[in-house]
Amino acid sequence: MNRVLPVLTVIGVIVAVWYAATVWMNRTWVYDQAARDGVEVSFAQLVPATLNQERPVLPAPHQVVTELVKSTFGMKVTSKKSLVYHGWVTLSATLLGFAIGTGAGVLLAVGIIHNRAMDLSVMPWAIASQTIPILAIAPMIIVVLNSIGVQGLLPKAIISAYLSFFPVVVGMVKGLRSPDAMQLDLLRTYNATGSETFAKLRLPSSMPYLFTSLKVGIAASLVGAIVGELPTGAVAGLGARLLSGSYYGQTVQIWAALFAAALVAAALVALVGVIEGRVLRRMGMAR
Amino acid sequence: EDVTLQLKWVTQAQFAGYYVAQAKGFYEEEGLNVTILPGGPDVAPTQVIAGGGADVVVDWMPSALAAREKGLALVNIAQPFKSSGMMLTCLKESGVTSPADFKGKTLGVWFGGNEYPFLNWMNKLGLKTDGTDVTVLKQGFNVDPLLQKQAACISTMTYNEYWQVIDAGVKPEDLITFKYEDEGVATLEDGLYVMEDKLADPAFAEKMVKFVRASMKGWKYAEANSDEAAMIVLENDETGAQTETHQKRMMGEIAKLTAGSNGALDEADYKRTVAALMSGGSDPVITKEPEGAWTHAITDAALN
Amino acid sequence: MKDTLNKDAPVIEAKGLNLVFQTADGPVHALKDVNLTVGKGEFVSFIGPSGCGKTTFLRCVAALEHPTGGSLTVNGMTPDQARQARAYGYVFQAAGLYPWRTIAGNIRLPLEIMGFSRAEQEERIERVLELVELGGFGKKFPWQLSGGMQQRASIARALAFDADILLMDEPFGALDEIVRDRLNEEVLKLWARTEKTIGFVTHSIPEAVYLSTKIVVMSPRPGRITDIIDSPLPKERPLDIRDSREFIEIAHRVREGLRAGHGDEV
Amino acid sequence: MKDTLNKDAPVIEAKGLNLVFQTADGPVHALKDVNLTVGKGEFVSFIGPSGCGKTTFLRCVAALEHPTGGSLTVNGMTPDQARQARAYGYVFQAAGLYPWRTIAGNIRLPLEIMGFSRAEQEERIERVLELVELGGFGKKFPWQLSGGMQQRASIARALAFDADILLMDEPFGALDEIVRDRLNEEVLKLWARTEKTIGFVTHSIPEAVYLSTKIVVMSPRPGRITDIIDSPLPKERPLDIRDSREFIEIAHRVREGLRAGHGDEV
Amino acid sequence: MIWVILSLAFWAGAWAANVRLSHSAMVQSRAGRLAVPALFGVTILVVWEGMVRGLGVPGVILPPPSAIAARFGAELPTLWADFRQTFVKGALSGYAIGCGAAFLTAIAIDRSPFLQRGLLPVGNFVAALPIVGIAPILVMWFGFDWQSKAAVVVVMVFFPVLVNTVAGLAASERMQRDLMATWGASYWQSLLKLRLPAAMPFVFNGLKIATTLALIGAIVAEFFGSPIVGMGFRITAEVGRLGLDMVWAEIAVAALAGSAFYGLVALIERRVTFWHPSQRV
Ligand SMILES: Nc1ncnc2c1ncn2[C@@H]1O[C@H](COP(=O)(O)OP(=O)(O)OP(=O)(O)O)[C@@H](O)[C@H]1O
Ligand SMILES: Nc1ncnc2c1ncn2[C@@H]1O[C@H](COP(=O)(O)OP(=O)(O)OP(=O)(O)O)[C@@H](O)[C@H]1O
Ligand SMILES: Cc1ncc(C[n+]2csc(CCO)c2C)c(N)n1
Ligand SMILES: [Mg+2]
Ligand SMILES: [Mg+2]
Repeated sequence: MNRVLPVLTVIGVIVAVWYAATVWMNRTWVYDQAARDGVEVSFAQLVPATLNQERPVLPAPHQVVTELVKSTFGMKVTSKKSLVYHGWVTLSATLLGFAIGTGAGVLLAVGIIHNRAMDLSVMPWAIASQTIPILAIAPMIIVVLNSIGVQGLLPKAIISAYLSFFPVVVGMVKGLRSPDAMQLDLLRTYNATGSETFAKLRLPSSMPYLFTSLKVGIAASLVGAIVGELPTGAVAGLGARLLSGSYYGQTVQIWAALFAAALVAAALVALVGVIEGRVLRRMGMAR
Repeated sequence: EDVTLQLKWVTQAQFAGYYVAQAKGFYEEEGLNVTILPGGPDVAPTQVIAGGGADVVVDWMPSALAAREKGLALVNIAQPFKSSGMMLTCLKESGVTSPADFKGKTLGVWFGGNEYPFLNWMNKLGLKTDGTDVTVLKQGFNVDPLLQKQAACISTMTYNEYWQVIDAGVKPEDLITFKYEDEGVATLEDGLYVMEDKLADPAFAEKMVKFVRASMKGWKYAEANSDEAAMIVLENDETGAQTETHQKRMMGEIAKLTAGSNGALDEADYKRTVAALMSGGSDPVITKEPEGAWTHAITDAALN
Repeated sequence: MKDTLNKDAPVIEAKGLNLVFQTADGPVHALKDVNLTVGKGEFVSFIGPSGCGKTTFLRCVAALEHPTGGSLTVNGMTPDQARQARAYGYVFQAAGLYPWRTIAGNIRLPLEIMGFSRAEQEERIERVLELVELGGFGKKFPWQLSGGMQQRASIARALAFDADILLMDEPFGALDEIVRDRLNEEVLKLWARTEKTIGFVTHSIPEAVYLSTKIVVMSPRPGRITDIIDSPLPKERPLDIRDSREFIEIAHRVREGLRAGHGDEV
Repeated sequence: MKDTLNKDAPVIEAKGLNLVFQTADGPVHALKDVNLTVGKGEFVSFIGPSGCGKTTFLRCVAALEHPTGGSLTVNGMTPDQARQARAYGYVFQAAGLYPWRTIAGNIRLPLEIMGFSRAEQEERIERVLELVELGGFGKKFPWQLSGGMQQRASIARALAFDADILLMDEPFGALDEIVRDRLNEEVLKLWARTEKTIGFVTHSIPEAVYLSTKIVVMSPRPGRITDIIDSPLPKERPLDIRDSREFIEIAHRVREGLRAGHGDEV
Repeated sequence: MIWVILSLAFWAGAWAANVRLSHSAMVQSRAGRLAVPALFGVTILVVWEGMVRGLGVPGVILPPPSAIAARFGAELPTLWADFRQTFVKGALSGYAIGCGAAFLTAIAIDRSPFLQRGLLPVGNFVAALPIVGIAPILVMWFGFDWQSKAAVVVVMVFFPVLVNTVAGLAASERMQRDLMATWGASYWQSLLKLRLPAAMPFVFNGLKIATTLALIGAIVAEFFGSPIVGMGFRITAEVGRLGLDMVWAEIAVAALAGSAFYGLVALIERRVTFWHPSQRV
């Protein structure tokens, strides 16, 4: 708990800077309006005018928090204005995508370490695949899947999986290769089979690496799910919320959705962290 | 019978006719089960219909004709929108008072198939859009470029973005607008398009007749009961981002655009649109007169 | 010469063995023309300066390295076949315990792989833990033990499954003299009791002399055998045998052999 | 005893030194009530079972650990002040060379930090590389050398800048007996020539006896000193002094001390 | 159908060839190591072409590689202009600023465990903000030209590099730090001579992740407003007019540029961290 104070301090500094920035960035609008009305504004009038605009360039922290609280707790969770509802839509795609991505990533990693041809050929292309702007091909993926009759949650989950498989592959390959020569030699003196070596040595020693990449992967999954929401007509989910907020110039709503997304990501990462702690402790690897 | 309709944009009063027809049971009366898919900035209706994701799409004619030339045989089966709602909205303080002042200014334009009318207009004005005469800005989803004064003018629809500028606190008298209709460069907007090969199937054509008939009934109802239509749209908005005032006002404006149409495409409007698109300077949208890009068969059957 | 120990065919037989590592900087001649015959139940120590190929030779025997020339048989088979017959217990230079397994779990590992029954696993773990004086530490994880205790655990692991041939690469390097003495006695007892064949690498001359029936002295670059000394010491060896004349003589001969090999290289 | 060596004030003086590590499993009493005085130019060996606190004591002297009780002065200063005065050369149990620097670069590192001139750096690197018999290996990277050579390089690094106090933690653990003997002689020569004060940890009783003017025997849990033996051996020590009666007697006393300390722990 | 069968046959053949190749002595050579992934890439293209033709997939959904290549060749000047706008101006400048700032920040907070404990969790939180949300905001703040794209890139690369650098600065071994202490080295001496070199493998880890993020960030930001040049602009514009071949040509440019950028950083990493065991295989 020696983290709380430093984190609070940093947050405090950020909030202070944020308020200052709010005044600074929203002031043009106030001056412009005043100029159009032909009046002068003093600094004392300026500050409150910048902190409570309906369409601010930068909303003040309290506006974001108010909106966040209002749209989270202030209404029924089934309401379309509830962030819980939208958060759930995104979360379900995230979790499915994460499961697919992790599964694919682990399988690919296993293939890579057991098959030299795969090792040499897949890695460069996996890297190249991550340099493709997902936002550009997401609509195509949706359309192609749609044309073969796949609709609903799955297309979003696939885009989400596309983003999360890469960190898992990289981490798992590293992890499965982490046993040193001596540990491998030991099993050879026992004449252990390939699958025994995998189950008893490679897999356990890859666990810390796996969890590290799962944390990266689940955050990436969330981004993927949000991106996947846009080309499906963006009807529901945090991505839809971001977009419609943007489309109707509702800055405060954008920021609230943004923070909701980050909070969900943080919660997911923390959850993976808890599982990591449990598993590693049971395996005796956490000290 | 199932019909899937892909909209061009997010759920809003722009598409009230279809939502009304569904809510009021007009589709049901025809024995249709209609699914309405909202669009958005990342959805190209032409692509969706090419992929088989929809039976019929709402699209603007320039983009539909461009797709036809690319080999995607789209056919206009109905045209509920008579006039164009597109315009350029400028801040007075930027010094623009007439199209002659565009030179040297930055103008915001929508891309993704909506840029053709603009390019055509600029061509007509003799302004190059490569930055020498006017600087073109690909505008995003909202009116920020105008509010942040990143552009002198931005594209707006009479029924939507214009009001967002107003809602943001800019007074109408601080703005000056140039409607495409008034400048004589209007092209046809929201029409209904289907795939040519599917239309050859009499059963499908029959289904479309029913669909168009019910949809037009919806449109006419919406025109007459503007506020009720807006509320129906609001109920169908899944994002929860729309507001009542905005939708009611939008419905009022939309009614003005659909007013002149009974659903059948006016051949004169079509010719005007095609002529405009073919004259697009060095980079015309379509290079040859399209053949069979529209039909009255459906509307004739539906409206009589 | 205790030829009586060679009850039948040789357990390890190397003839003109050569091993060259191909490295980025060019070839490294790790073993050159090595000839050695080890009979059943012999205790062979390998001694020689760092980098002379002791580990490499042991690894060849265990089929972890493949010679580039000459012949090597184990129990009349190729080393690979012998490995498949699970003939080896190997103790590496470092303990190499798996951190995610307890001490007992580490010892169980080879037993699982070789398909011992659950009950027998428990029984054997118990027994070897007692043998290396780690009774009661079975549930600890490796990092909860000192370096010396870890090394003993790794010896226990190699003893658990009763391989015919025990290969030990500097198993006592990390231990202090007292513990080392005690473990030396234990190994001798074990050897006397079970008639295992043992290959043992060490840097310590007294240790080599105290334990072995045969001492192989090696010299580096390229690694070759400079002397093979058959020990006349009896099979029962109390610790104070180290003060005997015979012992000191053998130690002297080993030291001379080492010194000679050191001529060219430090 | 050789009090003449204590020319003036003691170099290292520990009085009632205590050190308790706070760990997750509770406190570990690593050093208990340690009293020790080391005069200038003395060669002190520390010997004792694994985990008895030898390394910890050396680390306290070098101000790398801070005692939780008692007093410790170095040259009359606190260890921290002495460190700032660059009084120490420290050789760790493992070589600890920086992999991104060549051998020469590693030896140069402390010289750079202490601001030696370029020319002097070169000259010193040359000299210490010769001393540890690594002449010609200056341009190699650490991983291109065998373990023993790395260890020698790390000794060279500690010698390069002529600290008054040399602290060596099992510096010769990874070396074979011959090289070890040779380096023992070198260290003795160096010590005789320069009158450095040396603290030296080892597991080898002969090594401790051969090198030291003072042998500190420690016992574990909690680490304390059980015996301090002042060696009567002369400053000039040929290798065969190890066969002398005096030598064997001291070695015996050390062994007894160790055995006593081992009572409770293996 | 024949196309489908032929392409599947090619796949099987290429796979067999690759397995053979990767077990032969060829892989020891540089050319051999490049041949395997190259053959794999060619296989993907052939199967793609065969499937698109064989199954009659319309070009407005997924164009065949041959059409993409033709368009690529025909539109080189446009692609080049887009590349300069998005990659050189947007991504590279943002990458340089973001990585530089993160590196300096890491060194600045290195001395303060307090700041590290506070900043890293908050930093991880900020890094989790989805770019699709941040990009419109930054476009609003920094205008529609490349500056806003660079800003998006800065935000995206900053935290991965920061977190990795901070972890790297803690990565030196205790014994190595202790050595510095026994020599009485100053903070800056041990930073410069020990902790920075030891941190380099971690720093490069961050720099490599950042390369892929940079290009994606710059392209995505263009979706939310841009001048009428740039890879993201071209993609939106062409999707609307069903110029899918051009869209894929731009994607190909992105993948090529991204992989080359990654490769370049990996190459520099090899040079700088030649001593690290992972580079010594
Ligand atoms: N995999 C390898 N590739 C290249 N050279 C190797 C390899 N393994 C060992 N060598 C080299 O072969 C020689 C013999 O090494 P080996 O490990 O057998 O020595 P050793 O006698 O066990 O030494 P030590 O006493 O230090 O353990 C050394 O010069 C070493 O550098
Ligand atoms: N940083 C630390 N935290 C907790 N306990 C420690 C720490 N360092 C050492 N110890 C404990 O202090 C005791 C003394 O350790 P030390 O390293 O001084 O032993 P040593 O005599 O050098 O042993 P060896 O011969 O194995 O090197 C041990 O029980 C050890 O576990
Ligand atoms: C990114 C993007 N921005 C604007 C439009 C243009 N547009 C087409 S229909 C419609 C509805 C009007 O309210 C609008 C704005 C688009 N297609 N894509
Ligand atoms: Mg060895
Ligand atoms: Mg120690």
